[in-house]
Amino acid sequence: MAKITIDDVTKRFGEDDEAIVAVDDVSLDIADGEFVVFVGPSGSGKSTLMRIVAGLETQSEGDIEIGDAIVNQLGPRARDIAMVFQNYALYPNMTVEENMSFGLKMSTDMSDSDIEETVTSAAEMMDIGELLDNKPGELSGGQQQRVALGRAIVRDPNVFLMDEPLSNLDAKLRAEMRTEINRLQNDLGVTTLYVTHDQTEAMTMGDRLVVLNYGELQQVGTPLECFYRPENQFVAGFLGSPSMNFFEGSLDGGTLRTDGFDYDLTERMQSSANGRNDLVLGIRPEDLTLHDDPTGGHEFEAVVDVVEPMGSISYVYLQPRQQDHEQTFIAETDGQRPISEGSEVYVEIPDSDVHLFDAQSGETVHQRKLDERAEVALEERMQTVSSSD
Amino acid sequence: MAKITIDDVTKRFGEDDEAIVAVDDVSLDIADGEFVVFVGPSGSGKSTLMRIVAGLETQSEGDIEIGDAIVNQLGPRARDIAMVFQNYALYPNMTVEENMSFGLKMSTDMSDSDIEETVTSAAEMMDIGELLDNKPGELSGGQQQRVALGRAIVRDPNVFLMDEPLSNLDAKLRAEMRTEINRLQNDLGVTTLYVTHDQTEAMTMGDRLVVLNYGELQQVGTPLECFYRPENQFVAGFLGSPSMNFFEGSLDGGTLRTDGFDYDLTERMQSSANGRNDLVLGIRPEDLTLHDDPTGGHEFEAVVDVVEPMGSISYVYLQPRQQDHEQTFIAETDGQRPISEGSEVYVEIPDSDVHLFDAQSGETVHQRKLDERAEVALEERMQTVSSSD
Amino acid sequence: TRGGDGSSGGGSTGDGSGNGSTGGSSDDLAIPLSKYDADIDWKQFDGDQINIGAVQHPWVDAIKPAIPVFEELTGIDVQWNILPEQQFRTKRQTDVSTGAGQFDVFFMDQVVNQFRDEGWLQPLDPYFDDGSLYDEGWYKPDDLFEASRWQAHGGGYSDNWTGLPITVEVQTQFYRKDLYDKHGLEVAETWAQHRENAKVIHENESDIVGTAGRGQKGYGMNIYILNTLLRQKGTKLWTEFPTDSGLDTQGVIEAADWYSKLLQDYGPEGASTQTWSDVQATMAEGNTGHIVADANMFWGGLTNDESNVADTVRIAKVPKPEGGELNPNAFNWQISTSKNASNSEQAFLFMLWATSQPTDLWMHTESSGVFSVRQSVWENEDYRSKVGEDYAQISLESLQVAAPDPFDRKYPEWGQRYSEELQRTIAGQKSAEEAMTQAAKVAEDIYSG
Amino acid sequence: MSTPTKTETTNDTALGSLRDVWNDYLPYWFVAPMVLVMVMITFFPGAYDLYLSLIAEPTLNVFQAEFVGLRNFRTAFTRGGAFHSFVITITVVVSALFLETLLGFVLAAFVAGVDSSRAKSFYRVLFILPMAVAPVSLATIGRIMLNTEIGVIPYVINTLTPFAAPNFLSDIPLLTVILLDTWNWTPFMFIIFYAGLSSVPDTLVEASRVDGAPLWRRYVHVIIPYMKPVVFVATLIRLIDLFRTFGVVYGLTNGGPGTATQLVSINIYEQMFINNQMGVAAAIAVVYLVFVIAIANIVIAKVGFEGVWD
Amino acid sequence: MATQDIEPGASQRLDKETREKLVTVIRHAVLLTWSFVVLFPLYWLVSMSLKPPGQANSLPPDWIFLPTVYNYIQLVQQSDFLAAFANSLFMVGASVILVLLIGVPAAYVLSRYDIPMERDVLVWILSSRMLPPIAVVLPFFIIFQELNLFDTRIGMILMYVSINLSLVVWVMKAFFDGIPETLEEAARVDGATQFQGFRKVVLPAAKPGIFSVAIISFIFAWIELLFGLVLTSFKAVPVTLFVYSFIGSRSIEWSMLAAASTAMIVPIVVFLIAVNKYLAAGLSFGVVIKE
Ligand SMILES: Nc1ncnc2c1ncn2[C@@H]1O[C@H](COP(=O)(O)OP(=O)(O)OP(=O)(O)O)[C@@H](O)[C@H]1O
Ligand SMILES: Nc1ncnc2c1ncn2[C@@H]1O[C@H](COP(=O)(O)OP(=O)(O)OP(=O)(O)O)[C@@H](O)[C@H]1O
Ligand SMILES: [Mg+2]
Ligand SMILES: [Mg+2]
Repeated sequence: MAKITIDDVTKRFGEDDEAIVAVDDVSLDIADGEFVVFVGPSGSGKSTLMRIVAGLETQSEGDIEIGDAIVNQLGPRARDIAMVFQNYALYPNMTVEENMSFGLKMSTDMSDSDIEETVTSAAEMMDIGELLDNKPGELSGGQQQRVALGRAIVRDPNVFLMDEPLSNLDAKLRAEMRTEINRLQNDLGVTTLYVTHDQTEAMTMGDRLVVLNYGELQQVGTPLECFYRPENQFVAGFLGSPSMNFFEGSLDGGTLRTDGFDYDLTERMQSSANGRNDLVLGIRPEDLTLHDDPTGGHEFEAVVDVVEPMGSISYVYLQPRQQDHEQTFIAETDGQRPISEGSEVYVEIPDSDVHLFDAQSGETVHQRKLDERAEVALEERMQTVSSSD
Repeated sequence: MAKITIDDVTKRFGEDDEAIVAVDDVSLDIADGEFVVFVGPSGSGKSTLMRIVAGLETQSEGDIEIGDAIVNQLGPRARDIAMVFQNYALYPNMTVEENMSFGLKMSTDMSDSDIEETVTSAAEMMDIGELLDNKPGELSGGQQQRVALGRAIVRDPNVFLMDEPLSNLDAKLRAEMRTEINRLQNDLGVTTLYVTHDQTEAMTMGDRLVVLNYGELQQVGTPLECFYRPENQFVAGFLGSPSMNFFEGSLDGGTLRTDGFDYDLTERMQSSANGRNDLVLGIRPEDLTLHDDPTGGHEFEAVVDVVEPMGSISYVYLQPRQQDHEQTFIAETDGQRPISEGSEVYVEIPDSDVHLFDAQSGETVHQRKLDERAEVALEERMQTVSSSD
Repeated sequence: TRGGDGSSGGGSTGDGSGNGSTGGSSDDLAIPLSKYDADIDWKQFDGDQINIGAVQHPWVDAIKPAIPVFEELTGIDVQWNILPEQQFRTKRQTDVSTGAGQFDVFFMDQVVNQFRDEGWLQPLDPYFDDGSLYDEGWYKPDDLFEASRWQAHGGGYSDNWTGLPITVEVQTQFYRKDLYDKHGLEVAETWAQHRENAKVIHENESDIVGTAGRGQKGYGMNIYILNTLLRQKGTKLWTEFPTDSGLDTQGVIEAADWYSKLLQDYGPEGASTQTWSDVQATMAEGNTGHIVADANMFWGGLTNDESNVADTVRIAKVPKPEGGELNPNAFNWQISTSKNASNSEQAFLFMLWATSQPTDLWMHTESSGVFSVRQSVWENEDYRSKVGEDYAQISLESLQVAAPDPFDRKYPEWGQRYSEELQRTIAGQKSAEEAMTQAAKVAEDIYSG
Repeated sequence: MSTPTKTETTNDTALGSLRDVWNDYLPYWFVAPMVLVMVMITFFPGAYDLYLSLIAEPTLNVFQAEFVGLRNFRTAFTRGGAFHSFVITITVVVSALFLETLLGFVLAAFVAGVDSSRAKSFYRVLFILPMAVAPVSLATIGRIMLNTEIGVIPYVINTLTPFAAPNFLSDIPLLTVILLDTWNWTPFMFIIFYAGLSSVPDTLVEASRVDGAPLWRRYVHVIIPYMKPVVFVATLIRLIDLFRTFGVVYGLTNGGPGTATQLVSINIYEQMFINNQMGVAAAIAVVYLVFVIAIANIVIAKVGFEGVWD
Repeated sequence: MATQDIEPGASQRLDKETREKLVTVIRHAVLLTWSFVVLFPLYWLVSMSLKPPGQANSLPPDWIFLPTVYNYIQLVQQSDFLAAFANSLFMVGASVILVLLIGVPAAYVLSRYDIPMERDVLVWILSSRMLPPIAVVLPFFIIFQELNLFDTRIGMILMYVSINLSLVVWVMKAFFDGIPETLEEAARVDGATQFQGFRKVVLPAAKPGIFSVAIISFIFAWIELLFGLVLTSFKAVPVTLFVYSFIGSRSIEWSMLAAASTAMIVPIVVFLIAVNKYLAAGLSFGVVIKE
């Protein structure tokens, strides 16, 4: 167990001229026992950063510290980590059992029977107990992924690195595994780096979320912080599913004129805008309210383009009635609310839920309002994390 | 383009005695141009069934018809399909462009320039236009997956087979790709079989959902049908995230006594129960209502175990106050609702949202009620599908 | 005996003791030690060991049972290293050219002058002059055939003994008596008749060719036969040594032409690639009317029970030209010792013993020898009755007039080229004239360049 | 939390440090024995041949040696027949290599595609066997089997087919040599190609089948490119080996008729062990070594490092 | 409409099906033909060894004959064939193990690490097999004399190693190149040392390659003649030279030659059968290209 310091790490692939910068000057302190989740679009450098921490890839610049030692020169073995690879990387010639016990045999002095016991119980936990004698080639994708996960968790390493370990599991199993991993991490107190694309995992598993884009750090903070207090438009748009709706517009007095509707900024917003002219208004689909009839609030008319019923909820794709370019935005409604494509609705934008971003830099200009109590909870969580640092 | 008939198909792996039945006597008619989504837990035989349709695996029993011909004897080439493999299966020696154009070169007479055009535009669509000259080994997981997807969609096959084509993408990209695939499938009208673990994809993409478990067909129907009218407890529990909560109990007069609370069945429920004694009550987390104070409805006291804030919503893990075994269930609440772990709440179970299942067979005994209009919409959708058969 | 047993390639491992010098009373010995009662100090190297590099050859088989005699007589232990010719050459060359000196005694053939020239051979004359090593009265060197002695002196190129001859093979004719009788043929006295007989058989028998002969290149192959022919045409190799090879003289060209035509017309298909073993196999299978070959070596193979023609094959002297003299080619194996060898004197004792009259006689009467270099043996009645009067007499008469090839020091090199050219002629790729002119040029070049 | 323990750095017992020396310099340990053997078997023989080629008569004592410059080289290419034997060698190498590669691959692919695993095993063993026949046996028995008068092969051809059997050793010696070598050494290609084929992941082949590639295109575009290193190496090694073919050809034709099958190796043999022209033999060997190294370099540069190892 | 769409395509495809049937037919034709080509000379060799002496070369051939093991009995009884055979088995077997021990790790390093002047190093390694053995046998003889390796088993084992080393290095490098590096990465993360990763993960995946080069190396050493001839004389004589002993200076013992030749093939067949399954067990259980 150990803290990890990532210090000005940059990784370039390829020749100087046409080098791809996979990781761009990232610095990050991860406390001992902390659970950090990496998110970011595909190709943003998450796996690369993990591989650098693992010692599988050598950074072009910067240092990695594990514990108190700079480990730049050490190989993966010396770093004592366990890793779940994005593509599983199971040993094709070994059975599931051998795959899982390999790490223990290599890195510990455990007796064979202890190893067998550990592996068997981990396999039971992963629900692959019956597959112990199979070779990876005979397993389904999800089973392989569980073997890869099991291979990592039977170990007792300094650091866990998990690269989308649940991506091939179904929702139910994923929920189980999520809990399992969380419990395990709590019990063992092992510093964990975790990559995921799943919103639920990102929001619920980590102590902190690290958002990457094009190899650059976008925001580091608790999940709620990132969700409610995104530092820039990218983070705001990236977290939450469906994504936050963005409406670009320019300020005309106190009114933001977008292609589709006008929105009157509140005073607080105006002061936040602080003279900026081009702003982007952001609002999450679940915060939009649809009315069949006008209610006289901040609202505008829109036409229902598509309805995606999800069961309990539905996603409604809408187009503002007056619009120059064809653009849709999304609102979430109750799944049983009858709403038919082509019909017209009134869309209300609650003032409290609006974010404003600088159109050029993407920087957040104005954050939404939270309930007071939620605000407190958020603060608390933020403190919890910083105290464990 | 072609309809597909799967007729009593069974697939066993291994020797007679210890054979694994990966697909168990599945029959299914898929209409020309239909978009069918396969879901089921890991290892339930989804990939195997796809591979059988593709001609990559030979079924142990049963027939596959594509168009009007039985294709059991035909290889994949003759079946004219395009497939996205769960593990990508990109050609490591070819660049992204070559990977994508390979199928076209092999199966069509298109001129080189046409091929290049098609590939380039597909690559743009997938947002991998800049990677065309890279080799798969240089791509991130999500980029590889997009190449695999692109490789399939540039073709114009009889059938699309897609095995979790979006599992490694982030939420935003996934949403885009989902729309893209839907649009494409609509435009081309190609019969499509699609495997996914993602609830959103399962609910929104397919004309019909096919739910598998242990190789056996559990239910075939429109997504909403499967969601609202699950034929058995497995389907009910499998669709929806978090899963439906189940409370097992036995009937005592008109009251279902579960470990934690008693629930009085409505008359309609009682008649559905029809003398069965052991029942399972099912209710989705989003249908439970939490009250700080008793309201006098169908409700019981519970203790908050854990709160998982997801942003707009939170999942609340609860334990009934009076309980013999420690069991938690989940309720969904507004994300900003302050609720602290250890506090007590009153849980209301709305009668209209309750499902009942036979405890032995898992068969659905009673379905929840829907709003009338939702009911109508559901019926409509069901008709739409059956008419396209 | 020590070392291999005649079938081992590399001279397989012997058990190291066997019936060596220490054991066995003289009663068990093949030849009584009393036969070696000469004025020679046999025991002077008691306890030493010599290593013999030998070719896979009947001589080895024949002498092996007598080796304990030598070991008893001298106290010298004998190790064998027995290999087929080609492999033996490689090994011998490696041994002497690197100065390793592993072989104390080794078989020597047409490269004798070359080896002598390189200084690799130990002349034997000093040993002949050493009273403790040699007793002329007992050894009777004059009993050796003249041709053999001549060849042991480097085929006339050396004043010294380069080794001692152990076997001689002389050319004779073999023919199928049944076929000759059937077609009313006479045994050929002249080459013209030889050709005529071949023609008759070739044309009248369906699956049988008239004659077979060596066409393959290499020493001991095609030129071994051709040399006989050309000498009998009255020409010889080296009209003027080393400036005129004589290969492009009319006689040589005619001989080459004649031999090629014979094989082309009445020989088997692909005669140009036939080696002695093909020729022998063809004869033994009964597929040819007659052949010209070495009497000693072929006789056994043609008359044993593996042969299809054991009962019908007969022997005769080689034909001679119309009005010419009989002087068949012959080939001697000799054994020599090298300057680098550590036991040359011991080796000399072995050579002396092995080629002495008692040993030679025993080999031919009691053992399997058929190739004696001693006249007295061919005249021995026991031997004559053992091998057959016919065979013995024809061999003896041939041997007395035999004329082995003179191996000059670059013979192997130009001989190889000469045989290649002849092979081309036999294969019909070149005219005899062209080929022999080329051969002559090469031979002369080799000496001038 | 406890401080991280790193066995590697904290364990400084003798055993531990020995292990460190082993692990830290692993690549060096891995190549050291190979380099040692290679130095021994390349430098000395090469130097020795070069030395021999420059002196008049073989002697091991450098101070006694009479250096004659390039005389041996001149002799090699005048009456030594070196040029001719180069031509013959190249002919044999090119044709045999072509046949063996093609046949080896076709057989490997065909056997890999056989359904029954028993039949597969059978073919695998059978097809490797020709390589196991010792050259001496092959040459000797080959000679007798091909013998026009008493050989079984001409007999079979003459009795079972309408064609007259050619004279293998005198009419078509070069072709015979090439075919015999093909018989003898196709197994080499077969076995390596076969192993190479089994290293191609199933999923790739499946993907190409789904992509609609017909059988041969699957090979050309997916399978062969994947196993290109293996194909390339097998072919290169066979090429190099073909350049030094000796035993079978020597036994079969002795380089003849004439010098029709006089391979360089046979020429060197004759110069060295028959003609006793060791200097000339060494001169040919030196030129030959340079020649083959050049060929190997060209092949590697043209085919190898572009695409195989880039 | 759907049916019309598929009909022409399907019929065209059926044609392709027949074409693929044709492939199967061709496959079997080729395999059987080559089997015959391979088997006929081998059959002839074996049958010669089972015929009584004298019958070996008779024409028309005795296709049917009463087999006799006479020649084999002769072979075993009359000579030290068995001893030489055992000696060769030992030397060749040991050399194969040694050459794998030396060559496989070296190949691994060449495959995985950036070697300066890699190409030249590889060519250098290959150059060890560029000269005909004939041209290098003399220097080897000298070295062996100097190092007291002449006529020793150790010497012959080293010799065989040197014959095969370049082959092992090159072929194995190619195989290692085809094994994804992620496997070792996983192993290293699992706490394996580089060496353990190599031994436990990479080597098993390279099995077909290893067994292939093992067989080839075995065969190369087993049939090696020249070095055995020149570098031994009594103690370490390999069995190859034995086969020569039936080529006398004036006759060839055909039956014995055939018997010895046949006997020499036996260990290779045994070896082959023993490792047969490994030849095919690749990374992914082998490609099976059907249709
Ligand atoms: N080649 C094989 N040999 C033996 N068993 C196999 C083989 N392939 C699949 N199976 C087994 O068949 C069952 C179904 O596998 P399949 O790959 O179809 O599952 P899946 O539904 O696609 O699962 P996932 O969602 O995890 O990809 C699994 O239990 C698997 O272990
Ligand atoms: N070996 C390599 N050579 C060249 N470029 C590479 C290499 N590995 C990764 N890259 C590039 O570096 C960038 C970051 O890749 P990385 O695998 O870290 O992304 P990721 O965030 O893990 O994405 P995903 O979510 O899709 O897995 C990508 O653009 C990728 O193409
Ligand atoms: Mg990644
Ligand atoms: Mg699957």
